[in-house]
Amino acid sequence: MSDDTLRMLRDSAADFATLDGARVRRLRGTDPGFERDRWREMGDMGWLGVLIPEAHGGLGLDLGAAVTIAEQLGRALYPEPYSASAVLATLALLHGDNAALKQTLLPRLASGEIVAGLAWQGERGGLDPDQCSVKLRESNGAQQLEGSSRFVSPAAADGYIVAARAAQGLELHWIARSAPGLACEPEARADGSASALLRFEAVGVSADTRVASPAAASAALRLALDHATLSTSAELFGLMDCTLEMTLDYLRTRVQFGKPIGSFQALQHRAVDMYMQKEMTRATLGAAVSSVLDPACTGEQRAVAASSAKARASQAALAICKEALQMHGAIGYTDEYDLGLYFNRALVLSASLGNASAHRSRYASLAALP
Amino acid sequence: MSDDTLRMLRDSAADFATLDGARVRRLRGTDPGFERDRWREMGDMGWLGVLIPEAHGGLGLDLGAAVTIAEQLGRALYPEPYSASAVLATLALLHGDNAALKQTLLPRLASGEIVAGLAWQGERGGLDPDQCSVKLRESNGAQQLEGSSRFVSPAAADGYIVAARAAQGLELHWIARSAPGLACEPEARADGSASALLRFEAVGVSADTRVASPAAASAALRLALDHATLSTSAELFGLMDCTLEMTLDYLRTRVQFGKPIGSFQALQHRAVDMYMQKEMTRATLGAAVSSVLDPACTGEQRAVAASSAKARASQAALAICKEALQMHGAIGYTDEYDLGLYFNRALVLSASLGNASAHRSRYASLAALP
Amino acid sequence: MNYGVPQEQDWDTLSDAAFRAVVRAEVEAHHPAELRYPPRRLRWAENKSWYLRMAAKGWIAPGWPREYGGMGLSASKLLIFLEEMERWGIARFQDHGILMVGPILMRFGTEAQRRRYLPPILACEEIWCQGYSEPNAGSDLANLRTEAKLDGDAFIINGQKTWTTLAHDSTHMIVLARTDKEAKKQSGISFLMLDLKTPGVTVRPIRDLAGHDEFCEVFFDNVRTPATNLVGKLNQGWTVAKSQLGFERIHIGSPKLPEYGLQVLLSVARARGVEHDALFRDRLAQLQLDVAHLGDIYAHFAAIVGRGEALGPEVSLLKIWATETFQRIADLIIETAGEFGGLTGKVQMADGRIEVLAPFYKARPTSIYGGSNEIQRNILARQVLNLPG
Amino acid sequence: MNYGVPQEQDWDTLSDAAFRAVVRAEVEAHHPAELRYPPRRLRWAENKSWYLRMAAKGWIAPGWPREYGGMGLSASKLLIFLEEMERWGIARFQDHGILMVGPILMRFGTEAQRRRYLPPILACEEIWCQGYSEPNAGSDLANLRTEAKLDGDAFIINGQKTWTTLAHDSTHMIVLARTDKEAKKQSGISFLMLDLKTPGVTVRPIRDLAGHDEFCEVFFDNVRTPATNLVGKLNQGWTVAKSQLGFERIHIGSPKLPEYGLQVLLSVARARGVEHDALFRDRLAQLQLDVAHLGDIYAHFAAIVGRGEALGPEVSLLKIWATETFQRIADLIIETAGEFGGLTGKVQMADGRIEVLAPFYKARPTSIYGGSNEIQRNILARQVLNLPG
Repeated sequence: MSDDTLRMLRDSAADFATLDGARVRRLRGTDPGFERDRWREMGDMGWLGVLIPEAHGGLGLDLGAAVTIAEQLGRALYPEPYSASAVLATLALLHGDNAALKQTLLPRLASGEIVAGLAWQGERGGLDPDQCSVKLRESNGAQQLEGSSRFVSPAAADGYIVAARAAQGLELHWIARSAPGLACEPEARADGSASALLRFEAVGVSADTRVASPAAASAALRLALDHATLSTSAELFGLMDCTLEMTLDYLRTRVQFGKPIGSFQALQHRAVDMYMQKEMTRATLGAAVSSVLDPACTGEQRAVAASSAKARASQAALAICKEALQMHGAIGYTDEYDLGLYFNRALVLSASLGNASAHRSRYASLAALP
Repeated sequence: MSDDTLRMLRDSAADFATLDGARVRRLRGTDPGFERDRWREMGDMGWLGVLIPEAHGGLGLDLGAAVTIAEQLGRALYPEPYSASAVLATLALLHGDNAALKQTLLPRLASGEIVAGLAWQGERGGLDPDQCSVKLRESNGAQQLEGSSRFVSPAAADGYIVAARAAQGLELHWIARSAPGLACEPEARADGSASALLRFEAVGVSADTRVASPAAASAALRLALDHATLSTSAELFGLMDCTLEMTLDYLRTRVQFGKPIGSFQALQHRAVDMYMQKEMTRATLGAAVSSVLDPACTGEQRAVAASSAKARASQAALAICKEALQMHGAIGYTDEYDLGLYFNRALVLSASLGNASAHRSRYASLAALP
Repeated sequence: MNYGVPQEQDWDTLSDAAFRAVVRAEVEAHHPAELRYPPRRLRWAENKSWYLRMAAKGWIAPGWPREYGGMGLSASKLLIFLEEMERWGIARFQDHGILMVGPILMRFGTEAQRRRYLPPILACEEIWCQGYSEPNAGSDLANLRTEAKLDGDAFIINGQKTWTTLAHDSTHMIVLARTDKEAKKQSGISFLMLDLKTPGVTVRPIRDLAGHDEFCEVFFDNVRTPATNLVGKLNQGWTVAKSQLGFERIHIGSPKLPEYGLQVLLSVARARGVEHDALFRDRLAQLQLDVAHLGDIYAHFAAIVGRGEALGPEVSLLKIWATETFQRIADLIIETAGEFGGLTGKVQMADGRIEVLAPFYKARPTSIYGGSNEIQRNILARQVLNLPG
Repeated sequence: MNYGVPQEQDWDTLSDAAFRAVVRAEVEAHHPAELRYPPRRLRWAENKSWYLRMAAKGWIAPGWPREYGGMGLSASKLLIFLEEMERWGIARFQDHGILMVGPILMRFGTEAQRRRYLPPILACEEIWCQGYSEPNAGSDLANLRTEAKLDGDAFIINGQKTWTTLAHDSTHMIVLARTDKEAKKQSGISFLMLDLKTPGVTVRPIRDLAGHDEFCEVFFDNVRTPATNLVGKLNQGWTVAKSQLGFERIHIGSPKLPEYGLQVLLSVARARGVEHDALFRDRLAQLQLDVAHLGDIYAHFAAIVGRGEALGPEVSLLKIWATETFQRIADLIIETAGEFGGLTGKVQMADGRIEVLAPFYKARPTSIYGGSNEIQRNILARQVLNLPG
């Protein structure tokens, strides 16, 4: 992918995706919590298909393109589930081994006709996909899913790719939202969006619904998760960059004791600490994406890169948002000021797909001792 | 003990013990690393006997008096081993059950004629006195000590009270420095003093040398350790108070960019953080001493109080000394400036009898969950 | 005269232990369990039953002298009273009338003002809020812009207050307003009492980022308040207001919120099954130490108040330590909660429901209101450490 | 002319990988093992054998152009060269001649100055130190007080420098001195070269609080240096000096010291038997991340240098992050060491000897020298974040 393509994508995403606080507030607590029209527009722009081969209606680009878009959407606080559907669910499908399903679903994902979620975590969360608590059972010759999965985003997808433990290992299945036996319990997130607790009772599956067989499922799932983790980190980067810029503007203009508060050295030095966290996030995210794009990158190296970036991004975003709030004082705590929107999104994204602590722990278990 | 007695003690200690940097520097790296004459003067002032009953030549006061003196000695960076000998070893002897040894040794400790150390830690340190690595063995009908003990302070004591594991439990024995089979290997500490690694090879003991039988040893040792931990915390408090005062003076007078550097808000706010750590240490040390002085205080409550105070004091002293160094810039890093003396003593005292981490861990194991 | 329920009991005749037992018995018997340790500030409709009961018993103003209708508690008994309330997790109501207006009128008010205003405060019929903060004068009262002009027998107030706690639950407000535009900084400000039903007053709740509306904006458009509602001298309002600031700082410095934070932290840790992990225990222990030491220094300052002495500027450290400790606890809650840290409201975790984010949200404004922690650090640097300006 | 060993090899003809192999082979074969990862700055007597060997090979000045006797490495090969040195734990010598004086003379010097001074630098016969800091002008060169007055064919220098690294190992010094007392701030300062054997120069090592003496004070009492030793224009010394400051900041920002700190940390943890404990691993992982991310951002700045572009003020963040990360590592070493954290020098721990306190002491001045971290934060606040002054 050329630098020009990347630049074009970034510019188009930046132009199209600007913060519309009224829209973000309006969509909070609604079902599905985002706009179908906007989603289709995103499809028209090609964003939803950046990771989908041209043969399936996508642009056939790579992670570099996906994080470029994710960063811009993070800036604009888009409630549309880009990382969840266009990266996480899409990649799980793409790296599965069901050509027919790819043929059917990928073009619809690329165009924005449908939204997909990935159900892989058990009721307690956690980073290990082998710990999923949905099981594949044989009952009277029919195969069925039993169990539950939590933190599924978006809550209101058209269908879910569900990780299930089968006798031979992990499988992935495509389950429509309307599938009999599937109950979807939305849980409110801090930013007004919802994730779902899905319960499966004798939900029928078959070779047709099988996105990935045990031969492919685990690898596809891990690849999709690492990529989505980096895409989420890019959203966090965009978000923290805007939060810092907004705070610097405030420091430059808000006057107390007859001087702009940004002239007070204690605040200046703390603003520098925010800036450093943001720049460290940028550097490590860039390095992680490069390392994942390297064809020689192993699955373990990819996991290290993803955990390294997400640990920093989650930590940095929360630190920056908290300081931004403190520096804004009372005004920042009100809902009508946009800062709170960034703050609440930071809470959601930093917890999603593993918080800083979880990724630090995964990093510790994978990285070599110095 | 009346407030007047305490005030008198504090004033006399404060008058007598002022920082003499030249003396502190001169004594570094020497054997024994402190002055016998000064030690006897401290005996004459009554300080070494505050915890010793009047019948044994002491003042018969309590921990409140001991920490008052320790704080002043901490301010003045006295290299004389007050907490090690006049608190730790003295209390182990006093709460042992050998009346004859008390009769012989306590008056000599009170007067400053002799200096004693307590050997209780194994070669790896740690806070559990039951883990001591000296053993009491029977060999041809004679009882002998075997093993080693480390971090014994002062290295050059006239004798050591040694914790040893016997068949019936812990015993404490008084071993003169010149005892056959005892080898004393000094190890240099950051402040120029030395602690000892003592090696015992068939060092003969008997009922006469037994400071405490298994019936009394463990309780005496634990009481002595908790008291010495608080006394060391008080030294740390005195030291950090002086370090902060010295730093504030520097901030008020040192001019950069045409202004005293203490007028820069970033430094002001950090100075406030130093001040808060210091005041928290004062408050928790005071509360810990009160709680230990309460006749209803159990051994476990005493341990919680001691760990709580030492964890705070060690942490606060290091934090304050590091910030003091940063604020002083180059000058503070030179040995001719007194700040380095405080800094190096803080390193030694914060590590001695358990550092912040060790006491936090003991606190966690003893304190109730909230 | 009688200002409220006649105070027949002389509490000083009870021992401290006996007094504590009386308070505890009352609390445990009658305080509604569902109101204990609320995750957010309660509205008047939610906790009025309890406080009306307290008012009817004559227990609503424990610190006021008996001649004014209070319980007339000594400093040590007052601490016991407050400790028992905190121990049981009883939330404050909108108690500025009790905590601020009453003491201020006793000290600076006229006898007519006391007769008019103290009885309805004691009866919880009139609820007071505090109008100090403004959009451009949060931590910096020198920038106060709300104006009051004397016009015949009334002051005409124009301007805006913000960050006003529970104004929508209040009937009255104490307003700091500029009455001399030439005077600098804190001089030229007057202390006025205002009935919020007066024409020209608009109260607008501010939805905060946690989705609550405990704070309000209050707008004044040619609002008339009788000249007799001036407390203290004209232009001397800062003297009146600051007489209660030390109390406010020691109140914000109480270990109550951090202790509530530790409770939530432990619930979350238990639900996640990590409460015995070495990593969690070490970090918990550090926070437990921070809270225990807060308790030690709080006791120190409370003892000063107990002796009837004035609090010095040192008390600012209490506010900083309490609020930042609470924030560190809230941070560890989020971190321990994992994916649950993104969910809002009461969350099903293991076999219980926990409001995971409540301490995190609640902790944020504590370092802003009551004089931001930056202001508190400035005060300590200048007034305690004597660092140059 | 030849300034040093003739540079016959054109390194650009080698692939990066081949070049790395050449350097690595040389280092692994010839660098004395006992000099790897020294816990303190080595003295010239200790590491001269290695550096004289490098000089004899013509490898002493990897970054200088070949026509001046350097290896003439491209930016990417220079990075490889430095990476291999760091990888093997090879300590710098007193290399201000190579790193600062050479590049400055190439850019600002006269041909006569280059002919006189470059050859002995390349031969390690003349060792240079840097005289910038003064007792009252550490981070603030506007306060520079050392004076130089032109008197016939020489400048007469009076004043004092301090914090001068290894002046007692040096034969020459670059001196910033005030030549115009009326001019403000950085103008009015000139850049002079000085032979330290000149009468009137006194070099006094400063014993530091770790007991080492790597820094010196240097006093000038009517010291004459030839007028031909002025580099650049009179009163334009700041322009000359600052041309190399970006390089200094990127050098201080290298991950080398934090990586050395992690090595010691892990040795201490192993000796204490806690290297696999969950608590230790979590704290280690945080520091590993801090160091890995330092590596990422260092690579970013190194790439800018590699492209031959100028470093902006952003590079200050590299210095802050590197030094404060190193300090956090040193803190954890002390904490992990327990009682061993009070012992100085090489300490017997388990079956090895570890200088436990060395990283702690070494980390302290890193946030002070080269422009204190406070100054770096001021630079970032003003020049990068555009916050008001």
